[in-house]
Amino acid sequence: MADTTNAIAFTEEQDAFREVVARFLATRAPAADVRALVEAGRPYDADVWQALAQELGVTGLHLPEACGGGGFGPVELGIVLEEMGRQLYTGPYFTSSIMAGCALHSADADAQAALFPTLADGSSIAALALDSLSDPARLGLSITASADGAHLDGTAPIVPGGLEADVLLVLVAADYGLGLFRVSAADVEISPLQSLDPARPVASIRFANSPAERIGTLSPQSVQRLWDTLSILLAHELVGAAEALLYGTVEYMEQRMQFGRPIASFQALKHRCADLLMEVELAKALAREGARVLASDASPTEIAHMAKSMASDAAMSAARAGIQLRGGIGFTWENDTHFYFKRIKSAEVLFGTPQQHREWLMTHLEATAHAH
Amino acid sequence: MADTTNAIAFTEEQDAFREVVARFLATRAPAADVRALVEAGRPYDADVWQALAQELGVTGLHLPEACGGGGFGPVELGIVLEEMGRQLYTGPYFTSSIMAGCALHSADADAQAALFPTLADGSSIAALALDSLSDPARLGLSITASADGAHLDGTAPIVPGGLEADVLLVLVAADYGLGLFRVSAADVEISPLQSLDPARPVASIRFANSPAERIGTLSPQSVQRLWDTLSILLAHELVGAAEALLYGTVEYMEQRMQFGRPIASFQALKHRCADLLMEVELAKALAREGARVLASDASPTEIAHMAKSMASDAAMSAARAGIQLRGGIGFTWENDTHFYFKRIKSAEVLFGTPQQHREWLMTHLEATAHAH
Amino acid sequence: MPTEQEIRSEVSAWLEANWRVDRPLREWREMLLEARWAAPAWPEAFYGRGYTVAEAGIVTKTFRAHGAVGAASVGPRTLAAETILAHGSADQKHRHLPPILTGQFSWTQLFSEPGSGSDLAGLSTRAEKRGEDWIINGQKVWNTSAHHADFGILVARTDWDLPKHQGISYFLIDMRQAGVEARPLRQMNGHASFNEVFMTDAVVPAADMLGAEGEGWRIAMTTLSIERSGFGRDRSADPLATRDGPIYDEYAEEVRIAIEPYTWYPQRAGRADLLLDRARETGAIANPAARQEIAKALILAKGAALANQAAEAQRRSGSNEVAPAGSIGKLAASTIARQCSAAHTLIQGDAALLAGADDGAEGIASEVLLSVPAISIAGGTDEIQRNIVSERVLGMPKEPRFDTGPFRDIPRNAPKDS
Amino acid sequence: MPTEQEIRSEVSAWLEANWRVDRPLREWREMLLEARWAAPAWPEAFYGRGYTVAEAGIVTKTFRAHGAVGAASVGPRTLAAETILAHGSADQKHRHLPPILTGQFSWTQLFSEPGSGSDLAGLSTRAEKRGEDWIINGQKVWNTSAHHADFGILVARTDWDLPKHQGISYFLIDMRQAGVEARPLRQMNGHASFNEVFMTDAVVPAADMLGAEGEGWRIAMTTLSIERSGFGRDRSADPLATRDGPIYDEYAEEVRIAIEPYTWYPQRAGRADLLLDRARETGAIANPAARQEIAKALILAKGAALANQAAEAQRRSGSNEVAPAGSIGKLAASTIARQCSAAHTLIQGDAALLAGADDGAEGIASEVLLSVPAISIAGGTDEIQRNIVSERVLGMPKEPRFDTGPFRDIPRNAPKDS
Repeated sequence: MADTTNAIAFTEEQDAFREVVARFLATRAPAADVRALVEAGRPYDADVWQALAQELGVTGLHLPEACGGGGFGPVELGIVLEEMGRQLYTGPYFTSSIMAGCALHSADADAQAALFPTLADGSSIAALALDSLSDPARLGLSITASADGAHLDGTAPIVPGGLEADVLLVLVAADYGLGLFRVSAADVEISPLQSLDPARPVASIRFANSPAERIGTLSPQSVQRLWDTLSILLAHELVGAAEALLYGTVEYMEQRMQFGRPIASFQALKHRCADLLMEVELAKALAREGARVLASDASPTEIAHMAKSMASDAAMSAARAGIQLRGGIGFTWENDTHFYFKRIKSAEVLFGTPQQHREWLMTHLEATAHAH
Repeated sequence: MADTTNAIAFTEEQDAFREVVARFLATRAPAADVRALVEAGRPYDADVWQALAQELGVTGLHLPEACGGGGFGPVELGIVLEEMGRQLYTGPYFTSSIMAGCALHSADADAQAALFPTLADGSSIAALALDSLSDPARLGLSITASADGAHLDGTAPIVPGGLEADVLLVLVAADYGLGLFRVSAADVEISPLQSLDPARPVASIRFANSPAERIGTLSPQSVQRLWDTLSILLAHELVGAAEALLYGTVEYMEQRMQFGRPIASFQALKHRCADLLMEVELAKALAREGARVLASDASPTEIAHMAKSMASDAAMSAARAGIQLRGGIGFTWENDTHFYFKRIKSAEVLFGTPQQHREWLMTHLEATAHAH
Repeated sequence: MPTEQEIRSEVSAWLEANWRVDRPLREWREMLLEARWAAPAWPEAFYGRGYTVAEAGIVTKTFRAHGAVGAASVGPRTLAAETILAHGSADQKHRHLPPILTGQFSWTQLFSEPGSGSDLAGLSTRAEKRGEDWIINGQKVWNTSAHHADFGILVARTDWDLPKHQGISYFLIDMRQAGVEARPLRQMNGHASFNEVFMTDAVVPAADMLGAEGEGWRIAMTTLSIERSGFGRDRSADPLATRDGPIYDEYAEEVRIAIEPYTWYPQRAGRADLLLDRARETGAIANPAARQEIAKALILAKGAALANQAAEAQRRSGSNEVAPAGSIGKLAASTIARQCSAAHTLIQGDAALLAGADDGAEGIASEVLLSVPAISIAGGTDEIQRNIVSERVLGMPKEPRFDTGPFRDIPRNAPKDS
Repeated sequence: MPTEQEIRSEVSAWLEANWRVDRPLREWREMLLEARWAAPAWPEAFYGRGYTVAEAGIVTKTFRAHGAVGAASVGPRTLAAETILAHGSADQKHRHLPPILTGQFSWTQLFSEPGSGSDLAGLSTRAEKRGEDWIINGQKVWNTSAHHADFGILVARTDWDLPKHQGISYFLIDMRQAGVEARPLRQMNGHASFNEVFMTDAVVPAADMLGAEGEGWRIAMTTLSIERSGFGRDRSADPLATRDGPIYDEYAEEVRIAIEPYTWYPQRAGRADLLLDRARETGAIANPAARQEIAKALILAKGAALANQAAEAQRRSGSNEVAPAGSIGKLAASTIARQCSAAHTLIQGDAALLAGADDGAEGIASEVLLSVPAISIAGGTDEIQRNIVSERVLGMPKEPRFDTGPFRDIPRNAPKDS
């Protein structure tokens, strides 16, 4: 199992890994292909997914080596997600490998042994069916388990990646905590929803006496850690998207002539880009620190709130600038910018808005201050 | 008694009145004189004050004609305050004529007959000693009246204009509502405080068995109306200050050469000024609407919250821009800009911050929605 | 000068004698034209009565009171009509104005190009004289209703050696010809309100150059000032269009086609009007952070409305105080829309991940989120408005220009391959 | 090359033999100079040992471990010393460097002028040759510690017919002469951290021009890059200064004078560190709006600190990824300070009307409110930083220049009358 270093700089191996992932995505799943996939109604390219699993081994990057995973840590996951954010990857990586994969860390050993290998080799796609996407305190309240725990009833109204999944992980509130259940996608009613982010499909999932197996329990601490983890990793995706927008926009501005000069030479526009770079750099530093803290023994809660709120705000600034600085063309369907905008807008709410994370941060700081 | 029109445009008389006030202040009490007054430790020029009372008749502008006042309304008061804001008038107009004068509208007829004439002719200066400057719900809680109502105890910790006043009006919470008391400045302990805004001195006032006379009672509705009125009138002062800053800064930028061109020709700086003008114009429109609503039968609460929060935010933008766009010189004591900054910063909190007014606005909108 | 009463009586008498809901729309419009009620503010020599704007307003009001349909006026056709009236030859007016007023032909505006957006005068559509015709090659974009239009008002470059503003001419182009292709242009919000128009050896007879060669920029300024003043911008559904009767049905169809491109405009403005109700529905009204954002939006919207009223009042009263309007209002509209979008996001909560009818707000909230970016671009970007405000209202110096001299020497965008 | 251990042993041995707290400071510094411990990174020819930065660091650490005072180094004197070392003649180095190291003479920097702030090269202080002297006339501003200084590093214009950057020369000026007057410059926060310096027929001997005539801009760039790299920016009180003993008292006084101008710098940076505690004290911690503003400030501050660490780490590791630092950090610092000021206002509540000790926060909160505007100006305005970031980091094109050609023809500010 590879070392995840806690140093602020990436190791040479990590730099090289990023290079490989970046090159793969730029070649096999570039942002320029998103429009064609969306227009074709295909969420993603199955060959690319298989290659991600087999050639790059990133689908199980963070899963135990014993289960066919890579045994890597959050820093490497962060690298993958930054690059996927940059290319706006449309496949179920975030929903299956990350959301479901991280939830499975709270599953019992048998379930892990059964599910990790199929997630790692890309043969199975999972989804985490949460009934609240923006408030961990409301998780599991609208789904109930039968007395024997063998059936579920209720609804997860918005499930990212729900359409693509063959296996569902479900959180259900009970007196013992949050139960983690496994349900086959064949046993539930999955209804596609119109996704604001067409590059990340969502569905509603209804459980009606659906056969289920309870595979674990999440304590309040595990729920918080799961939420922190997902927030930090989503922040990486947002940072990657923001960087792609920023540098892509600057490139466009250097080409675009108006009034006899490239629009990149207009001071007001230059200054907007400079401010944006500052925002993005801070967001990147926070997200990456989040991954390092996840890899350490320290609590990731404080940095998770910081990283998600700043990454969301910075990425939204980048998305707005990306459209505005392109003028009319930035608002057209034929230009890629709006796909970034939609990813970022939808991620703004996922796992909590920047405002929620700031409020949670204050609550956390007060709680830890009183604990001392 | 002159008509206060409810039309959105000023009348010719009102335009002419503004002209007179503006010319008077620009000649007799210009912003350029503030530094000298502050350095001399003189809050204001007594001759100018007398002239405001006798020549212009603005000290009693809104007081009844029968009591030596002008019988004018909030629109004319707004005109005076915009112009005073523009020149950063340092005298006790806002604290005596406006704060105390408006509170006296809730006094009984005898007290009004006794106090209005001396306020109108400038011979007496009053101050409204509030024990909370930013939350009407906390008014009068730290001052108590003796059982017979003839003496007061307690503290008003920050009283704008408290040093200059010879008579104090005090709000005291009681079971019958908020009692309005008159106290002679000779009977209290007045301690000067360091004011953030050196052009508006403040003091703490301690009542220790101080002889007092109860001259009226404020219902919750009258308190709200008083607060709304003061908020709207302060918004006018802020708008005047913001306009003076904006146009003064643009003028400076047109003179100031760097890199062989006036800095007013740099696009990023031009755009900042354009955005600022937009903010200031909206703030001005809200403040002026506030004065018109005060002059009508409608409730001023909604517009008061809007006007104060927008005026405060716009003026703060103007103050920041005024310093920043002047560069180092804008941060020096010898330049006038900081006096505007300090007035605006201190007014940001007075009668509630923009955040408080926005929260109050929502509460008000919900209350009126449910009342329908 | 007729009095208000005289006008009202004359119109009423004529409508009582002639208005019938079972008349075909075209026949009715021909009668309007003949009776000079189609455009009473136009000169007597050209279909009008030389009425003042106020007098013409009385005619319109009287028509409305009778429930009578007037001349065709919705959409870009009015821009064309007013420009032709101002700059056209007698022949051009006689050929083009009647079919505009009767609604026989609809028009589109062919000004912006992919390579010249904010910098409209940087256009590079080419018009070359060949015999008695002008041959047009180039691409236009943001052309409202171009796929329905019979004619277009077009600016194209006739001289590449003159400075940019001087080499432009103005044409009236027949859209129904092989050399003109209009393609719908889909936007990020899913609507296709505009077209791209490709002109490949398209032909304009010399008789349809408006004004003289090289006068195109000056004439385009007329069109743009008409557009800015709000003429031809009636984007709300006319209540007449919902009445029962054959002529109303024909009229409703005409209006429907003309206003279709504008259906999402209320959403791009942010829908401040929905914030409170939606927040009550979703419960976000109890969220302090959402309350701040909602309040900010409401305050900006109220401030902008009041500032606009104040500017109007000042214009009317001729007060001395400068009334900065137009561009400031447009900047405010962008600010309001962005603030609304921020508030709607918080109000939506989880549902902000959803689009269309699934968003729990009949698709309106999600359309706000996806349409707001347009408001700070369309009709002149915020950046251009800030230039205008700082230079024309605040009197700050213009930036130095880099696009003087012969147009062919000015660095410009390569034409898009397509 | 000596090893770390060898250096440490040699220094320790020397200190054990020589360091005494009852020695007069000047005498001690002369000994340091003689023994070449005053500036071990300088070349052997000039008071040093040619040590690397790392080796010199070991010397400093060993001094600290012994509680021994080193050469004078706080304040602008180090800028002068390093610049003279880089560009001075042997004579200049021998005359000026020893009294800097011993602390005998202190220095100030005479660069900015009222008429040239962001545009430093637009300076118009005049230096004219008269016999063997240069006669200086003009005004400088933002001169730290000028009223205490014995000498100044000065840039002045020696040729008005050359382009602006080429007509500037660099001088070492004696501040203790009749033609030089330093006046404290009071700021809006009440502090007077800087001076204005008026030079009226002030004299600099030809031997004190640094470098050749016209090389002033190039040499000033050296000074500025030393300044930016943080040299001479040690603004924290030295722990040695608080120790007991005669030499420590002398040293404490030297440090006190040198760092006095910087006492309010923590406040101009916004004091993010105080937000939580102050909010708990005033109860604002329970106010949702204040919580949002406090959280924003904490997040920005943490993000900036981490981004700075990451940039440092990249510089050290020589990674390929571009590490945009300096100017981005400065922009972030301004943003953080403004955000802190907004949060402190909400935290203060009514007390935001008060200044000084009356503010309930020992004057710190109100000083934050009144000092924060400086951070986006001092040391290069935010606007200049944004130019730098967009051009040097993002590679965007520079704006065209309007200040080429002979300096006398460039439009510039009239000198301030005073």
